[in-house]
This record gives sequence, C-alpha cells and structure tokens, in this order.
Amino acid sequence: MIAIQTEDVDIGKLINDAKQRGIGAIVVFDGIVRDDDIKEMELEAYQQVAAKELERISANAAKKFNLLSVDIIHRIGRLKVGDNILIIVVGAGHRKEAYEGSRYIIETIKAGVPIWKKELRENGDRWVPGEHQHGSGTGKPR
Amino acid sequence: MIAIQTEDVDIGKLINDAKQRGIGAIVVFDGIVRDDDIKEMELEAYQQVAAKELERISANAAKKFNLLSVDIIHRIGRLKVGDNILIIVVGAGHRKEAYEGSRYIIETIKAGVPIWKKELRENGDRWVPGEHQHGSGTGKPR
Amino acid sequence: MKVKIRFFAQFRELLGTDIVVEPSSGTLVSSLIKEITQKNKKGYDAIFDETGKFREFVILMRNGKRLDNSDANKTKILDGDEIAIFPPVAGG
Amino acid sequence: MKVKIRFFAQFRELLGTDIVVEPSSGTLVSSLIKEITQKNKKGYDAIFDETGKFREFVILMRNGKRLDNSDANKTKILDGDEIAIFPPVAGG
Repeated sequence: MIAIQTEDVDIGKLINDAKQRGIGAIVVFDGIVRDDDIKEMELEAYQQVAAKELERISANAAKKFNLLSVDIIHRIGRLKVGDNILIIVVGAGHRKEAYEGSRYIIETIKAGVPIWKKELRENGDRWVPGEHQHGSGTGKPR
Repeated sequence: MIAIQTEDVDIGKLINDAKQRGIGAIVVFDGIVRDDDIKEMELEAYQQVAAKELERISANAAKKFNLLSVDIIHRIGRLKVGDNILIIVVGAGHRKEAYEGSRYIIETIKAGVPIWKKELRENGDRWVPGEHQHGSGTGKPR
Repeated sequence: MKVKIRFFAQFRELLGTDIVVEPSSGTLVSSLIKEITQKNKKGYDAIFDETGKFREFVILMRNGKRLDNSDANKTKILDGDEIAIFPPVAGG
Repeated sequence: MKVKIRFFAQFRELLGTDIVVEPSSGTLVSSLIKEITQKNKKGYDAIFDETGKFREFVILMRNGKRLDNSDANKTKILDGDEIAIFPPVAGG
C-alpha cells in the first residue's frame, strides 16, 4: 500500500499483512510529530507527483534490497504532537536488507518527494526547511 | 518492556505506548519464522541470564543512541512459520538514532544472548548455528 | 491555450494555487511565472532574485517532471501544461 | 555442598538439565563437568575434544557470568554455584 492521505493507519495490521512467503524480518519506520514547542503541524503535498514518487521509490527499494513487501503511508493535513506523519513497513528475507531498504526509503523521501510541513507555534508559524538542497544552484535554502 | 515469553505481543500497542515527550521517530524490528522448508521452530532460553542481558543491552543502547524508549520481547517455545520471534521497538528524537539503536540491539542480541533455536523439519530437526563465534578458541562452531 | 500554474507551501500562501491562465503561443515558462508573480511583491521576491533570475532553491516542474531553472528561460509553454513552483521539500 | 548444572540446546538434549550434584570441596569446574558428561558418550564428545579439553565453541557460565574455558581448569566449585554449559547462541 502506497498512499498520501489524511487518515491514520493501523500499523499492527500493516505488519500482519506484510507477512508472506520468504519473510524473515520486518522493519517499521514511524515518523512522529515531535513536541518541539509546536501546537500542531500542517502538511501539504503535490499529491499526484508525490504519490508517483513514492511508487517509484518503493519499486527501486524493492529491487535494490530484495524487499518482498513495501508499504509507505504519508499523512497530510493537520496533525498534532504524537501523531504519525510517515509510516514505512518493509519485509525481507533477512534483517540487513530490511533495515537498509527502510533507511533508503526514508532518506529518498526526505531528499525529493514534494511534501511540505508547517509548524504551528505559539509565537508564529514556520515552514520546516528541507534537509537537502534542491534548486539548480549551490546556495543554501532560506 | 523487556521480556522473554511464550505469548505474542501487540506491536501496535507497543508503538503507541512508546510515544512520549521528545519522540520523533520509532523504529520497529520484527524477526519472523521464515518458511525455509520448516514445519515449526522451537526456542529455548537460559531465561534469567538472557533477561538480564536484554536489560543490559537496552540500557546500553539507550545511552549510546539517546533512545527515549526501548522494548524488547523475545519469544520462546514452539512457533510456526510467520510467527514473531523477536520484537524490538525503539523511540528517539530523530530517525538516525532510532535506526542505529535498533540495529545495535538486534546485532548485540544475535552476538551473545543465551537463546537457541531448533528448526523442526520434515527431514529431521536442526539446531540453528549462531552467527558468531563464542568459545575461547578461534575454531568454527560445528 | 490553457495552462495551470501551481504554487506550493510558502509560495502558495503568497500567490495562491491552481491558477488557470491563457498565455499566448510561444510564451516562455519563466516569462509566464514572472508575469503571474508580479501581482504580489513578496511572492515575486520569494521566487526571483534582484536580477530577475530564479532563486537557487526554487524548484520547477512541468507536467510532473523537473524542469531545470535555467531551461525555463528557453522552454515554451504548451497547451494543457501544468507548471509547479515550490521551495525545497520537507516531507517524511 | 550442592551445585546445579545446566545444559542448553543440543547439550541439554544429550545430557539433561538442572542436574543437582554434591561434589566434594575443592572440585574443579572442569572436573565436575567431565564427570557428569561421562554418562553419555555423545554428550561428552559434543563438549570435549579428543585430548579432554573443552571444544572451542563451548560456552561456560558460573552464576550467570562467563567463565573462560581455560579458567575452568583452575576454578573450584563453591556451594550454591550454578554452572551453565551451552553451544553458540542463536537468538533473535
């Protein structure tokens, strides 16, 4: 399951559904709204492009790390502290592939999927700067 | 929660319970009985020592990787294909710590916690050889 | 011809999104974006520098595919195009 | 004095576990294990090599703490000790 959605997801069920022939290790990544003095977080996606990107990342990861199962659910909309933002569930024959595949997926998402986060704070809102530089130049993002 | 037990565990609940002040990333490792031509698997532990080891590993990992939350549940007894063997749930402020802490815990468990697995196969049973060498010598385990 | 312009995140807040325009044939992508952003000085300044070039971190897409900022000065808009303009991503 | 001997995994299958013995004072750990394993040739051979030394991969614990195989020849059993003997671990 690859999805960009406002609803939360049942991680226990995703894990159970990921169990299939050949699976010996499942690694789950759950990215959560951290209580960095924020009230809430607002997420926005370039939905069609982001969904296609997630599909592509999933397929690449599966091939590169022999993953037998990949789920990526990225939430958008208004989230509060403790809410799940991004859930990645990967299943593989062995743990090394599962860990590396999971890490590859999150790093690749952070690097280039068109999704943005705004922190809603007591002292004003703030768009979260990306972790990577994406323009054609070499300068820093603001 | 650190436990060596026959019962399975609700991973979704463990994840929810792990959410606390400062947590931005949770990584779950779920080791599963793989269908390598086996009927079932029988796990055995030197219970008191293994439990103490898991506590020690958990504390070391928490310190080393700034983990805010660690759960380790290792199952023993008779398990079938697809059953959970080992569940590790770690929570941290950031994903790097969570991934590295999780990986450290599984590798350290594999290296030295007194637990053994026997595969029950159509063509005879087989004790799973460990991944590491533990005697005082340099020879290979049989 | 009809073209859709989509701004995201900070740029959306300043300039709106899903803006449908009807440029004349032969219009360059960069010219069209410049024209649309003129309506809001903060929006324009967020995307273009003093010399009128795209700021380094600005990302452009044409029909879901990256368009290099420098190529936007040579690329003509075609009927039905969807042009997206956004700041660095921060998902995950 | 009373001492408990615990074998695990393959060794348990061959030799049993939770064996309570009453060695005489001054008995060495290695001697005690040798004495107990004598009852089952396969069990003895799994733990000791032809020269009577612990096989390299055999792990010993005394009261939950690793006892180096070579130290087992110098370490005297004390009352209440729990000695564990097992093959390489394979948990996780």
